[in-house]
Amino acid sequence: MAERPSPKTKLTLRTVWFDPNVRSLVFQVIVIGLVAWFLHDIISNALNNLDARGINTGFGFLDQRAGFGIIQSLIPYTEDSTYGDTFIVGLLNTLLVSILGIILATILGFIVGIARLSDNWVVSKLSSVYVEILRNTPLLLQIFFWYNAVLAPLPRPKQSYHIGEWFFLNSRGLYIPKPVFMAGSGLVVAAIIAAIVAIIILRYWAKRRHVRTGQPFPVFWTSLAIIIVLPCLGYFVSGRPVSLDFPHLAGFNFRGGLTIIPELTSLLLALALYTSAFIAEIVRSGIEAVNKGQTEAAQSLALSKSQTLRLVIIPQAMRVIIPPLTSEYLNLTKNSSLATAIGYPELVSVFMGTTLNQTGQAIEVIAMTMAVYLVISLSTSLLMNLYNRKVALVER
Amino acid sequence: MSEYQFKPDRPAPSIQVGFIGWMRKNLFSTWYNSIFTLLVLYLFVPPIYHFIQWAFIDASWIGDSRKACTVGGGACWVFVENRFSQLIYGFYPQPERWRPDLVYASCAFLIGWLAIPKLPKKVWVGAFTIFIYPFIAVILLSGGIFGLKPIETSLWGGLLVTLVLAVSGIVVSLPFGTVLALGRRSKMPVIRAVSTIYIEFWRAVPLITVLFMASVMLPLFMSSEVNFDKLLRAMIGITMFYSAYMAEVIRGGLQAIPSGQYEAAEALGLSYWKSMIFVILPQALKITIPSIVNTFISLFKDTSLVLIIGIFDLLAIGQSAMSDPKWLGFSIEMYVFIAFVFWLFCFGISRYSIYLENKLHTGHKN
Amino acid sequence: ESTLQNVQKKGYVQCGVSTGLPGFSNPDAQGHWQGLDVDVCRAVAAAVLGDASKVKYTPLTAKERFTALQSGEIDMLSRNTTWTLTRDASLGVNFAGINYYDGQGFLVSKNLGVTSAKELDGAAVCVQSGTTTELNLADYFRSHNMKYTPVVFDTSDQSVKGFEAGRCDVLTSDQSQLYALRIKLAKPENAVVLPEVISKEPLGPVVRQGDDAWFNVVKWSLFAMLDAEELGVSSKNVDQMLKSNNPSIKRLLGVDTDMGQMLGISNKWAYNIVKQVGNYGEAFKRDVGEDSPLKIKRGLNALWINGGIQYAPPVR
Amino acid sequence: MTEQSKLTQQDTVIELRKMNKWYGEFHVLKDINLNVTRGERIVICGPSGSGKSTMIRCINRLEEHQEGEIIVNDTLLNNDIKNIEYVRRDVGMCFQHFNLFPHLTVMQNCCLAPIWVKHMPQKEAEQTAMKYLERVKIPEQAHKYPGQLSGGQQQRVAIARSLCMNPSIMLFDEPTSALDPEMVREVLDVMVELAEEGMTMICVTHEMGFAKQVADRVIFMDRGEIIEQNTPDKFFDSPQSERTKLFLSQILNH
Amino acid sequence: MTEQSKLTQQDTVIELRKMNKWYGEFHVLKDINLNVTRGERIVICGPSGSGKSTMIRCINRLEEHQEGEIIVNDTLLNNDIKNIEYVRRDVGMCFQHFNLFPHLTVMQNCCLAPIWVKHMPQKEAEQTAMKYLERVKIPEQAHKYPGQLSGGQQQRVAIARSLCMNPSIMLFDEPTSALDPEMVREVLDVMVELAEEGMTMICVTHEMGFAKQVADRVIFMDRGEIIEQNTPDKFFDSPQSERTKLFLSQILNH
Ligand SMILES: Nc1ncnc2c1ncn2[C@@H]1O[C@H](COP(=O)(O)OP(=O)(O)OP(=O)(O)O)[C@@H](O)[C@H]1O
Ligand SMILES: Nc1ncnc2c1ncn2[C@@H]1O[C@H](COP(=O)(O)OP(=O)(O)OP(=O)(O)O)[C@@H](O)[C@H]1O
Ligand SMILES: [Mg+2]
Ligand SMILES: [Mg+2]
Repeated sequence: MAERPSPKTKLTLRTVWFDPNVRSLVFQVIVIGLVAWFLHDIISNALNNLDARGINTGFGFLDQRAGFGIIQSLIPYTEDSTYGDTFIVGLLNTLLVSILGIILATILGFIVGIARLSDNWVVSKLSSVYVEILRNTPLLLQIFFWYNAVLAPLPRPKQSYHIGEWFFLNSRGLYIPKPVFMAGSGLVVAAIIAAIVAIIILRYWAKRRHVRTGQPFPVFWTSLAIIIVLPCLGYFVSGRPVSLDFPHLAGFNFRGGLTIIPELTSLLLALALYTSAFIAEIVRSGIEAVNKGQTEAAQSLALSKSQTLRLVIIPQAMRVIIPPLTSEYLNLTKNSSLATAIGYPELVSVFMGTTLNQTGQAIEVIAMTMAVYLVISLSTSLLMNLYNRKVALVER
Repeated sequence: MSEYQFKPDRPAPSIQVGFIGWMRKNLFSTWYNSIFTLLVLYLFVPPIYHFIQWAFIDASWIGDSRKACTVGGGACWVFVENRFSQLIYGFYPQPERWRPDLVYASCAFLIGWLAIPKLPKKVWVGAFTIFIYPFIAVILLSGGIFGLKPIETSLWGGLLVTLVLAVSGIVVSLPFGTVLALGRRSKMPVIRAVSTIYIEFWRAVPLITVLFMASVMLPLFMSSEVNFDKLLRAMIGITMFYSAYMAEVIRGGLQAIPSGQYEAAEALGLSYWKSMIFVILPQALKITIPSIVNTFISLFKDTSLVLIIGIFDLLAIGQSAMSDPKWLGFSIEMYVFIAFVFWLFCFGISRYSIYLENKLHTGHKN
Repeated sequence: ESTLQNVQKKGYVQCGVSTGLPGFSNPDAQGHWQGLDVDVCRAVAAAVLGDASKVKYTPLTAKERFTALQSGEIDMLSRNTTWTLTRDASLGVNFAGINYYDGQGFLVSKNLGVTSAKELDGAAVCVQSGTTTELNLADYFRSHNMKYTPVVFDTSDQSVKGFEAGRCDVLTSDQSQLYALRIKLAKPENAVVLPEVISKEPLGPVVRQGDDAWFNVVKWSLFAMLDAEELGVSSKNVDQMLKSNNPSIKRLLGVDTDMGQMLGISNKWAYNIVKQVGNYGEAFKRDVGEDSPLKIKRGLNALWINGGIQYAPPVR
Repeated sequence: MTEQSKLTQQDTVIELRKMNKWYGEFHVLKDINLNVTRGERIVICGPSGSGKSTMIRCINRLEEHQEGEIIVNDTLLNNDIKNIEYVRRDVGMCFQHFNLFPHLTVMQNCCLAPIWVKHMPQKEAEQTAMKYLERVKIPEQAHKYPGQLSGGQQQRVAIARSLCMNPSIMLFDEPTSALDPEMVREVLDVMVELAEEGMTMICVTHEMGFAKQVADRVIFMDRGEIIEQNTPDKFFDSPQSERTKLFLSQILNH
Repeated sequence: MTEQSKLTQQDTVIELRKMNKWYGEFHVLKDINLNVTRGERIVICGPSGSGKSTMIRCINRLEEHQEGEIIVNDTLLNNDIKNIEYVRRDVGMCFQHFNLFPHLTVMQNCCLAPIWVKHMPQKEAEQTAMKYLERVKIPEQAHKYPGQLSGGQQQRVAIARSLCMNPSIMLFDEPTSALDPEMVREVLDVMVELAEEGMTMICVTHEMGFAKQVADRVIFMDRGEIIEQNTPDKFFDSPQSERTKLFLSQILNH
């Protein structure tokens, strides 16, 4: 029999009341009404209250001079910058600590997660102790702890720990030389980029070669050689165009160089360690979630333990790991807002803190802050959904 | 035709001969495992030894001022002891402390009842604990009726506030989260959209911005007559936030229920709500117990954030004690103690959930 | 509904204070709030409700304080808050007087060997976020062509801890606070307050704009304390003073005038304040002066008749 | 009861008239016509994906159909929830994977619907349940949980659970195909008994032995259509269409 | 190769000598003795839980045994990884649930082991894979993912995947019991063909038709012991023990 397109369902008046479609329509209309009423109530209340209390609204304040200093900024910032700039500074600092934290936490988390599955009793027990301690105490407490623990043993600037005249460590932070690029330094940068590209190509080629011929290739050592040799070559060929700005003690503190402030260090430590405990659990359960039959099938094909892990288990575990891993990344980003407790100048601390207080524009400032987190979070889940669709197992 | 005689079972040969065998198997099975073992021991034994030395052997335990701590060089637990009652009750007036005591005890009793598998009437006790007991506890703590002296919430503090926030958070966010989860799975687009937006919004923003909103901005959105207690507002903030998390957890559970269960319920003629209440939710909640407990642990830990909005929970009381000039320099002891209290609760709960999970697993697998 | 009616209806004053600053607002071991700022709250409660204890305190960090006031979370803010034009004009708040004349100063540790703020080029400075101090600091270093590193903390407790741990060389704050914070140090004698005062810091209670009745009540509660001191009325002699023949005292204590009614409160308002809270001098002495660990001198905060600048309009 | 329903004959309990169903754009069931009279026992077979399950699921409205009419016990199945409820009370269903409620004991599984749908007092519901558990020969398991039973026992509980609602029609969707071979027999035995007592039954199954033993009619479906229907003897001995022949050879020959 | 291994006879490819296995304290396999000669086809049957799977999994060391000896292709299975790897290369295995790698295409599934274990160049591995995919009659599915195939097709891919390693022995653990009845035939056909080509096979199955058709010997196990072994004719027609008879009646009689 030929296939026909599906017809529209018709609605008879008689059955309207007992029709579930009609019922659900009515219910939904009521819910829309309630939500609209609630929003309207809140907004009108807020407007009334703002009006009654003589609070100005609007985003004009973003162009005003901020007039306060910020300890760490990735863009040029002085007291003359605007409140709008403080927003950018805070945002960038949030992103900085989040990205560094994510990288650190991922590395640590994977190591600990795999260590938990180790045959070695000491290693696996020690990693579960690590996980259980870090997971079960509040992050805020850990931040305070690390801040104290990082600060306490460090000496005053005059008694800094140092490595030659290059690196200085004291209670004001870690001071390192800052590269200053002069004319001709383009070649060095190009050499670095070229080295990275070369390594990517090499890895790709080596894998192809292995698949094609079955012969392995020492990728790691070759890559190491490339990343060292190429930039050095560029550096000397172009006449050593990069100089370093060394930190030096002047008055109370060091000047010059790059400073890594202890707030950043301790926040990073706390965030990375705390999150790594969760990531470790995710990694472990991801690996354990792969059906035992898969290991058995691989073993019965005579694949070795490491091959089984690399070719069969990890690729499948990643599908399980990635979604919760992403939400841990988001958590880390959100948790960076706790920096306000130790004064690391990220978004909540600078913008929702000082700026809000100096301007009094609570609604605008909070709306902007929340919007930032919403955008980060929604765009991440969007990317995640794309990824999930890409790696989803093909089914019938 | 013969009847086959089965051989009797024999006990397994002991593969692991004593302690040596155990070490062979677990510590030194291969050469790289041996290196690992030694390396790990080398790296971690000294710090652990030093910690034990500091925390127990050299520590000072008795005394009433910092003089007791100048000897030894170990931890000064005297400081914690000195502040102990503040850590537990906050500023709750001395003569009325039997009230929080009673709440602690009754709470422990009820939770113990629910946690110990053998005791009967779990459903009723559970319903009482979730729906009635919180009100009794609140009345008992805040007073104002039945001749109880009213105690303002600003005087509550320490562990009391931590527990009040945590327990109220879980008790409210569980049912609220369930409704949201059902909403997000609803076939009605509006309900689904409203629930989804709600959930995604709260999950996207940091809790401290929520607490800030709740603590200083809420009155802006209310008509001026409405007035909430500050602690209550922190509770509302935490609950809103965690309901969204709870909803996602429960949604996961609902998704894990095979569609056959919905169909069987439908085929028996049960309506939507009846099949949810009697068939789907009991199963969904049961399989999500571990995740619910995890959410609860996060909530419990996150109560410490109320410090930032000036509510004196355990951590905040500890911090204020540290800045007492008479006891400066003992912050590590206080942090270790507070961390230990949090850890004890969280670890205990998570262990219990693992135990429960195993029990449910063997009890009826399907 | 005005705040005054609202307060009368609910029966207490919701007062925003600091999270803990000795001498100004600080909970004691039993959780009772004490200090000069707290006394203003209590005076208002005594004036409006006849009972100085009818106050609920909301501890606020510097960052939260204006939002809390704007949103109606608190009825008044009495939290060492500097009166500036911007705040008056753009935050929707009104300053109801000055209960402490202060100026910003620096606290350094002795062994740095610094004797003047002008030598602080390149220093790391601990400061509380969201304060005028933060802004004055920037201005000061800028105008003297010096560089500095701001180390910003949420609460004064934390900034003391940061200073103690060596996170910064200098702690800056209002001078009164510096003295208060200094006693929180393990070895107070090792730190000195530098002589420079880099700004004017008039501190006072704040109320929401556009609520004049309440504004007046708060303003006059503060003035009543000052006038009482000027007239020699104290908590100890206030009952005898009821019989005084001095018309100024009679007006103040509401013996046969209706000053209170004009404000919309009881005629016994000032009597209640002085009886329950004391006059300004008593409060000062008790909270920050010689009877307190801070031992701050009256200085600018002496009455105008004693060479200071505390000068209250007359109750007339 | 609706007007149309009066048109059905006295002892026709299920009637499908030119019924069509789509999943999205996929035409699963095409112009299905089927009449089932009271007490009739029908076996449906056919290759996987041919729409067997879908068809019997339409009969108690687990799936919605889009065209044509389904009349069960003189009740027209449409959007009217009253009608749907009425039909579901009167039609029991057993699934391939039993779908017992794992958190309830066998007894609670059986009593749930009588108590909450029929508002029967608990005592009475338990008595009924016990009666049917005896009938499927597992009264002693009443207080165990489904997880503690073997597959065969679970399927028998599922049958008992349906019977507790006192249905006049029973639908079975491959009730034995998820069972270990050793347990198939015990379930089939229960079904044969049920058939012999005169229950109206529609059963999707590949157990041809069962079909031969009890069916009044065997229906063969493919690609959403009923290709052939006949008495079991004729169906197995002289299948009419090539498709049927091929199918029979596949499932009988190993 | 070890000393003991020399003791086995020329054409014995698998030998189990008084092999015992425990799971914790549970004695699963008791004194199993078994000799399989080259080209022999053995079918193992027995009730659920009797240790059939466990036994054949011991043969390629997916499970460790605790007592007795297992010698495969003159190699003694012990803790020596070299021996284990040698045996596994030479023994292919098919599982009840196929255990294909879902993230790889059919072709990649087949090439994985040849490339990584035998270091075969990809070209060659693909040619081999294609050869075996043709043999199991699904060359056209080579670039699909396992999830896109029917159960029968998946099982055939699993067989091809094992064959790609060019094993001399094949183990099958209930290869058809997770399949829809219609698909059983296609898998059995492949296995019959394999048997006819002279592959040494041990097969756990309940397909008695298959046993009759190809087996040289049928082994009946219960409670961890081999109770009876015989040629299929004798095994089915005149079982020796009561236990066997009961079992046969259960699985044949419906
Ligand atoms: N929910 C659904 N959405 C879309 N297509 C579906 C859905 N359920 C079933 N189908 C499709 O409808 C067709 C008929 O399915 P049905 O389950 O009725 O087959 P069946 O004859 O019962 O097969 P089996 O013997 O495998 O149970 C199949 O092609 C199936 O893929
Ligand atoms: N990993 C394990 N740990 C403990 N016991 C096990 C394990 N695997 C199997 N068993 C037990 O060993 C016994 C034999 O199991 P096995 O899987 O070999 O049985 P089988 O004969 O293959 O049964 P089936 O026909 O169900 O596949 C069973 O009682 C089983 O419960
Ligand atoms: Mg079906
Ligand atoms: Mg098996």
